[in-house]
Amino acid sequence: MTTYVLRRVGQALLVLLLAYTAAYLLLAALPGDAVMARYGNPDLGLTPAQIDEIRASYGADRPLIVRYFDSLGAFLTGDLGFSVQSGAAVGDLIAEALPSSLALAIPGLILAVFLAVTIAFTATYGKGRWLRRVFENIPPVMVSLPVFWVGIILVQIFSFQLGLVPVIGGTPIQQLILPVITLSVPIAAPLAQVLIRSIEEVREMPFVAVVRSRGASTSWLLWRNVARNALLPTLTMAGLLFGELVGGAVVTESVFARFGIGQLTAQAVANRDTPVLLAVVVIATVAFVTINLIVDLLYPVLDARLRRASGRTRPAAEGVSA
Amino acid sequence: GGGGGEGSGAAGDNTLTYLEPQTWNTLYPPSGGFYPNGGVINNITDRLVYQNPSTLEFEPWIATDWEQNDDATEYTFTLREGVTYSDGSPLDAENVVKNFDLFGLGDTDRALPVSEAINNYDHGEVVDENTVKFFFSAPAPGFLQATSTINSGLLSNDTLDRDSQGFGPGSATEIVGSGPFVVADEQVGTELTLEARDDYDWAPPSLEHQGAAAIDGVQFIVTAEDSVRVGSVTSGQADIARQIAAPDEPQFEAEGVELLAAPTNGVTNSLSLRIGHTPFDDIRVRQALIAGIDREEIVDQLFTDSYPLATGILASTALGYTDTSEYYEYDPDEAARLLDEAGWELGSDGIRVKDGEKLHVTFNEALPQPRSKEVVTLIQEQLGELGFEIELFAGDQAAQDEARLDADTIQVYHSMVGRSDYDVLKSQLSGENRNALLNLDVASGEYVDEELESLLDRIASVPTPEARQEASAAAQQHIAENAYALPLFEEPQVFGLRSGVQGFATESIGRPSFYQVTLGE
Amino acid sequence: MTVVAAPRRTRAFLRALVRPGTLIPVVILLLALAWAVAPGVFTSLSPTESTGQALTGPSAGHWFGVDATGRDVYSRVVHGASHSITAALVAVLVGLVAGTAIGVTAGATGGAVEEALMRVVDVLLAIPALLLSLSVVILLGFGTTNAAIAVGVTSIATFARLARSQVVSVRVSEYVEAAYGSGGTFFGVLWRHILPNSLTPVIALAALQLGSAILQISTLGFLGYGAPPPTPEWGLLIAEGRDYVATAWWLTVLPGLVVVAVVLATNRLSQVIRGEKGL
Amino acid sequence: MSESLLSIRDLAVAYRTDRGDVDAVRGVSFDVAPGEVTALVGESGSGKSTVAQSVIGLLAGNGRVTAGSITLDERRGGATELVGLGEKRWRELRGRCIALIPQDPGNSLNPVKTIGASVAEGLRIHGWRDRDELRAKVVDLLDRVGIDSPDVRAKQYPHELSGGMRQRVLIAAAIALEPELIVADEPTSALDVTVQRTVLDLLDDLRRESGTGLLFITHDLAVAADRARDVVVMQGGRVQEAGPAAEVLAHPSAEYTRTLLADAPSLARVVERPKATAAPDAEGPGAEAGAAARAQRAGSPLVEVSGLRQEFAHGAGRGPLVAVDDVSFTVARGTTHALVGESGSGKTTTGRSIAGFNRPTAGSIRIAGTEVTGLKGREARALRRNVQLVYQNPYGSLDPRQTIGSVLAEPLRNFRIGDASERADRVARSLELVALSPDHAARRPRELSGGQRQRVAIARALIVEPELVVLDEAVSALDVTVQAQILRLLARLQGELGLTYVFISHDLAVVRQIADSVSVLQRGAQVEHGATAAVFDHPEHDYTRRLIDAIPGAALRGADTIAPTTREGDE
Ligand SMILES: Nc1ncnc2c1ncn2[C@@H]1O[C@H](COP(=O)(O)OP(=O)(O)OP(=O)(O)O)[C@@H](O)[C@H]1O
Ligand SMILES: Nc1ncnc2c1ncn2[C@@H]1O[C@H](COP(=O)(O)OP(=O)(O)OP(=O)(O)O)[C@@H](O)[C@H]1O
Ligand SMILES: [Mg+2]
Ligand SMILES: [Mg+2]
Repeated sequence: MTTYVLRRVGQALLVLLLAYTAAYLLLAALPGDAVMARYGNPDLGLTPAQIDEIRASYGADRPLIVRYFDSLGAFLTGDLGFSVQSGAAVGDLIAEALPSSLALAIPGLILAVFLAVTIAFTATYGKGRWLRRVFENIPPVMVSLPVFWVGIILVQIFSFQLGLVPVIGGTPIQQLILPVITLSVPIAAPLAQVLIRSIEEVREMPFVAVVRSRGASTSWLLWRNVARNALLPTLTMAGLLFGELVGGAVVTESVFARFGIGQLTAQAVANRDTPVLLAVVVIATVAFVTINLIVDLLYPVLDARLRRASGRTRPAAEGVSA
Repeated sequence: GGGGGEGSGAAGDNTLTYLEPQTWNTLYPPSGGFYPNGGVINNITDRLVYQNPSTLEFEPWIATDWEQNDDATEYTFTLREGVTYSDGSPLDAENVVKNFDLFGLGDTDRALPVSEAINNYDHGEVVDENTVKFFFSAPAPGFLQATSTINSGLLSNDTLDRDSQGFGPGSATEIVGSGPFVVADEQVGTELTLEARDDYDWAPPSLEHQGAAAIDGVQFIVTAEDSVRVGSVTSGQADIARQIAAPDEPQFEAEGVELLAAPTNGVTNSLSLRIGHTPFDDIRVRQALIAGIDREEIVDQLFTDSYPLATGILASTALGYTDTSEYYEYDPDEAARLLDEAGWELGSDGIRVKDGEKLHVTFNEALPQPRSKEVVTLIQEQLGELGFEIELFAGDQAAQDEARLDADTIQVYHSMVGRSDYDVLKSQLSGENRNALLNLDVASGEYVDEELESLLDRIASVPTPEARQEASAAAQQHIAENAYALPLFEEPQVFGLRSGVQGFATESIGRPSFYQVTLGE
Repeated sequence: MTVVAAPRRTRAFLRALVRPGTLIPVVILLLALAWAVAPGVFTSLSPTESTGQALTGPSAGHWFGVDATGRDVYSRVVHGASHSITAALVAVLVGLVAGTAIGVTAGATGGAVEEALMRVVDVLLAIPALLLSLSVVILLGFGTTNAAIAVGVTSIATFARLARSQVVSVRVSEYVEAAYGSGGTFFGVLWRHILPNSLTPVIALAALQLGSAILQISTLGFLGYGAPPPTPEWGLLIAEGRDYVATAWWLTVLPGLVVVAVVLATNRLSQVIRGEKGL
Repeated sequence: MSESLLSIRDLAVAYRTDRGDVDAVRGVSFDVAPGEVTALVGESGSGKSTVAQSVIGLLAGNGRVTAGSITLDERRGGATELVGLGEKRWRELRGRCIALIPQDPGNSLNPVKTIGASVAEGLRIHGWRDRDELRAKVVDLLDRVGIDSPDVRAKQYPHELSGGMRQRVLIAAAIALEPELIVADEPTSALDVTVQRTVLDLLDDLRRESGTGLLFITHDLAVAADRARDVVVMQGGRVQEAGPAAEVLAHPSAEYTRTLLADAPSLARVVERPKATAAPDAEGPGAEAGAAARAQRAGSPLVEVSGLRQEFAHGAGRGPLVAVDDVSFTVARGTTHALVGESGSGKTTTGRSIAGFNRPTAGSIRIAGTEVTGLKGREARALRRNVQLVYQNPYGSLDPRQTIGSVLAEPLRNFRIGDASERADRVARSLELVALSPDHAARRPRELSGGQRQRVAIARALIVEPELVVLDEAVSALDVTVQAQILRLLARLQGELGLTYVFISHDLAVVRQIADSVSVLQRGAQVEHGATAAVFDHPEHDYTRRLIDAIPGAALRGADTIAPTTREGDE
């Protein structure tokens, strides 16, 4: 077990280094640099010569490889550097953005799971064919709506037309309501799809019929037998949905004017702000590998079959999402 | 939040909520040209001189009096007494010199650029406690105006010691000015809270309101989505929103909301042709392009009355304006004739060709300008009929900035400049400044049209307003005759306001001033 | 057992086809394809020229209303089909080809190669997709195809994972071993047995991705990284129409409904391919 | 059958399918008496499970009872008509009055629940709440079905138990509420002989103790003969014959019953081996001599296995698992050598090593004088022309996407044998060889029955004209009739082509009929080997004896009432 965890941690570190390097190279290849993005704005009226001087003062004219190892070294010592765009310490920016993103993401995720479970259960075990049909089609409709569109429409209807929740200047809780709903849509949809599929798979399994032969009712079956089995592929999916969460946050935060990792990322891309982006990549990678590690370690807890061969087998649910 | 709306949450009742589409990126005053920066700087700093936005006349502010020598190489200011920064330090002669030494010369080591508004600055001197004198290496007739702009917002000594990063997001509360508001709180990227300074007592004497600001504070909220900004004001959740798109203006005809279109008094929203590059090295093609664009249709289709059709490269309210509208008549037949004459022949696919080259022209997208993409789209359609193949260079701001200086990438440059001084024309077109026409070939260091450059130089070097007026008119005439640029419309800054908001005004190029605002229901 | 196989399967397929649950999606997709192939048949109005008063609502002359520069939205949707569908296809193709190549190689070879490839896939998954696609768009330049490639790049990892897990499960199946037993070489077996048997879910995923690609391209448009005008690409129509949602809702809602219909249809198609329902 | 617990009259069940309604069961009538066993026998697809599912009200969603009645004489409510019963009432009956023992113990327990929880589930559904009481009851039940240290087992998960133990757990769960009727749908088909026997013994005991009636479904007549009072023989959804077991089996009136009897290897000799030297009954020296004679004819033995050892890595930290430990035997050309033993004893592993799919840890395997253990690349492929493996599972070893024709042509293509037309020729001939018609070539595996698929697999093995064929449980998954067909086919081919077989099976009745020599494996070790007749008649090892005793059908064989029917491979 320990060797397994150690190996996984080693893998995680490798992925981290690779992601860092890949991001570094990718960002270095982009046209326009952060100095240009900040000082090249014509409203500042700087000439190219002046901009070049500033660039030199940032050390941005040194060879790529030197800059790479410099920044890698700094990262390893925990120094995330400074944003070229704003000059703020990247660590501070992240420290400021992360809590607000989490405040959005965590309830978003919880709501998404709740929605997904409700939809999936109603679609598979709901009363009446008609109801099941309707619920079965909710996830595909949900995945076909662009997130920003959902957000804008929600704002228009619930805030501006009906005046139910303010977008600007409400209490922190009020300000969360619509963004959380918006963010949950793109996550709930694929989750519900996987859940529906795995419930359908599980209930075909012989043991379900055996439990029925003992006199179990539908809800008994669903809650005490099917649900837990269907959870495994959903969990795998949840690990992968992390990316969806980040993407959703970028859009949601920008529609609802919330500061967070998403906004930070979008702005940093626009400004070619490499130090910020590298930090975002590192954070995302750490989160990704951690989530997946946790998911991997959770499998054996949920399914005793996986206890011995932990990590080698993994319920396949990859790529079912949209 | 808004005095009336249901959104008046955390902020006190007398605090104004202001929605800004973009986030500020530095509070270093010379970088105040970027609109979101300027919006903050204008409210936390004072200037030596006040430029009356409606008359564009100069009035006392921190300087009670000033004079300049005949060739505009020396300026002397007498300072008001008793002015203090919000950290308690005095705004004295020494401090003013320190301010302008930094703004006029910049400091590359700290990555702090020189102010665009200040030309030929040499040094400043403390004459006595209340008098300062500035020296210039060459005539600097625009300097007086420069001292009135947000680019010359006065800062405390400690603040002036900061480096580029120290002016950036995350440091806003440490930027100390003497203005009516103080930055009280900052949430990087989204919110900035200004608080009124109780002991503020040095507003420009010509203002009606004096003493501390009438409201308790201002909350800046960055709201990128147009529809959210508009909806927030119309539903009463916010008090003021900047940048109301033309199609949204009708929503402000309703009760309880109003519009304010503030003029920017500078170079109009216009297209600058890259005169050193094919096909625009041929005047006939330039003329054809100008004659082939129906400006009225564009303004009718896309804009409202807040956006007057331009009658020259400068706005009609700008200093030095002359009317050159006769050069911008829409005449597609003439355009076609000119193109034929220039040897661009219609190809089978409807696109003109000369020497095997297609008449392919790329426009930039002016991201900060209203509906630039749609403007270019309509032009694409109009010029398409004449046989132009128009492409829009899509890209974010950084990509646009990079491409802007390359005539091979961008042949028509869509832009505007807000600055209420004769210098504005030079700012836009001179090879030393924005070089909008790429008149200066950066690689070779040579000018395509030396005459234009010297005309522009004259504006910034002749000392008297009358002489500058004349120089500016000459340059405008030259630009119009040579078909260097096509002005489209006079670009305003359009604000949407809840009607309870009284006394909202902008400085001379449209940055908001909250000093005199009062909030009612 | 005397019925010849082929006709029976064809008949089953036809039966599945005429079921409303399959028929409607198929009709929608065919219509979208027809728009893409021959837009002129469905609309006589130009998608790039002003044909009406800007920002007027749906009417008999302009089914989907008129946009901010006076163009007919319906015509733009019809003409946009080819852009959007091509873009979606390109996006899916990039993900499918690259992802499947990686996944199949990893799954079929195993060992160190697999380990290395899967770490690369992890990296692709770990870097936030949106950041990745934005970077790729900026790198390649703006435009429908490039946006499509950018979106495709982000799906490589998903395809690779799926393909690998499929190949791994097929690789250990008895018929694969039996194929080696009949003297098959590695590549022969890979080509003849492993690939055909592992790709069904991958193809189903590809169908699913078709819809999601349109959405992602639209998100790029929303963030300001869409194709330049006058491209009437669907995602862009939705993204650009959103600014007028309060005054001219049809600009974003009607193209939005078209996308919803097409995405739903591809989703449904994907289900049919997977053989879940219908077939 | 005076008082009957369950009484089925004229039952008809139909399934709604894409191709229209399928009548799976028509006019079925029989009874189950309390404390007695009624066996439902028949080939695959004859409708046995459909009847069972109707009895417990769990027909598949597309199935429905179209006619007839099922009456249960319930302890509390008296005679109850089960057809058309409401779902709520069904829930009361299921588990409490009627219990089910499913066919496949592997998949019939919730994999994420402990054994204890699964056993307790029925009790909890029917109102048991007290945790301590439940725990005590579960331990008691597990103990009753003969599970060692039941309190520990209760906390284990299904995958930690062997198949036999899982089936016991399912039985424990079924008897928890002391139902009047137990429906057991092929409860032992998935188990190997020795386990099968203990499970059946257990059921017998329970039935006798509690007076529970048992509806017992099997396709193995021998098992039915051993265990049931009454037998119902079904074919094609209809009852062919019914009555007391002894009578039906001794004097079958239906043709179909006779076929079933003739095809059961434990009851009759199904294979007449053309070149075997002696008559089936003439055992001992004769058979041995025959094998020896054949061996001599062929010269040196074709296969020589010596000191074979196979280890599998077992995860970090633990020692390797020894699957095969020091196995040695030789197989003469043209003879059949059987590997027998219970599940997990290393039969498959040995077979795969011979076929070149495993690299043995130690030992040597020589085929036709060539050492094959270390072969790689080109040589390994060359070996495949000579040695072929046929798998146990007829569903898994054919690529579902290939047509039968291309399945068969593939080895030819791989070995570059012949041109296109010649290959087509050989494909047709080999189909003929395994008695399939040429138009099968256009079909895909899913369009064939299990028996037909297994014949295709055999044809594929034979098409390259190998000398040695390793048959890994090649007939174990098939029902008796089909099994008999294939055994005959194999015998015929051996005669015609002079093939050598390594025949892996846990069914000793089959082995006895088909093999010349045999190795008995137990936990990887070879406990006994020699000529088949010698081993069977004079087993030296206890384990061998146990295996032989477990062969079902003793009752019938003892009665010695059936004339052995012998038939040629005329399927
Ligand atoms: N859900 C179903 N839908 C359609 N046909 C079915 C269904 N279940 C069973 N059948 C068909 O009904 C017939 C009887 O099936 P049943 O399962 O009762 O056979 P069985 O005797 O139990 O066979 P086996 O020994 O293989 O278990 C078969 O022809 C089968 O194909
Ligand atoms: N690839 C493998 N990796 C690890 N263990 C294996 C492997 N193959 C077989 N074993 C183990 O080796 C032992 C012998 O297995 P084998 O399949 O040879 O048994 P068998 O006699 O064929 O059993 P059955 O009758 O169930 O098919 C078993 O304990 C099995 O779990
Ligand atoms: Mg059955
Ligand atoms: Mg085996």
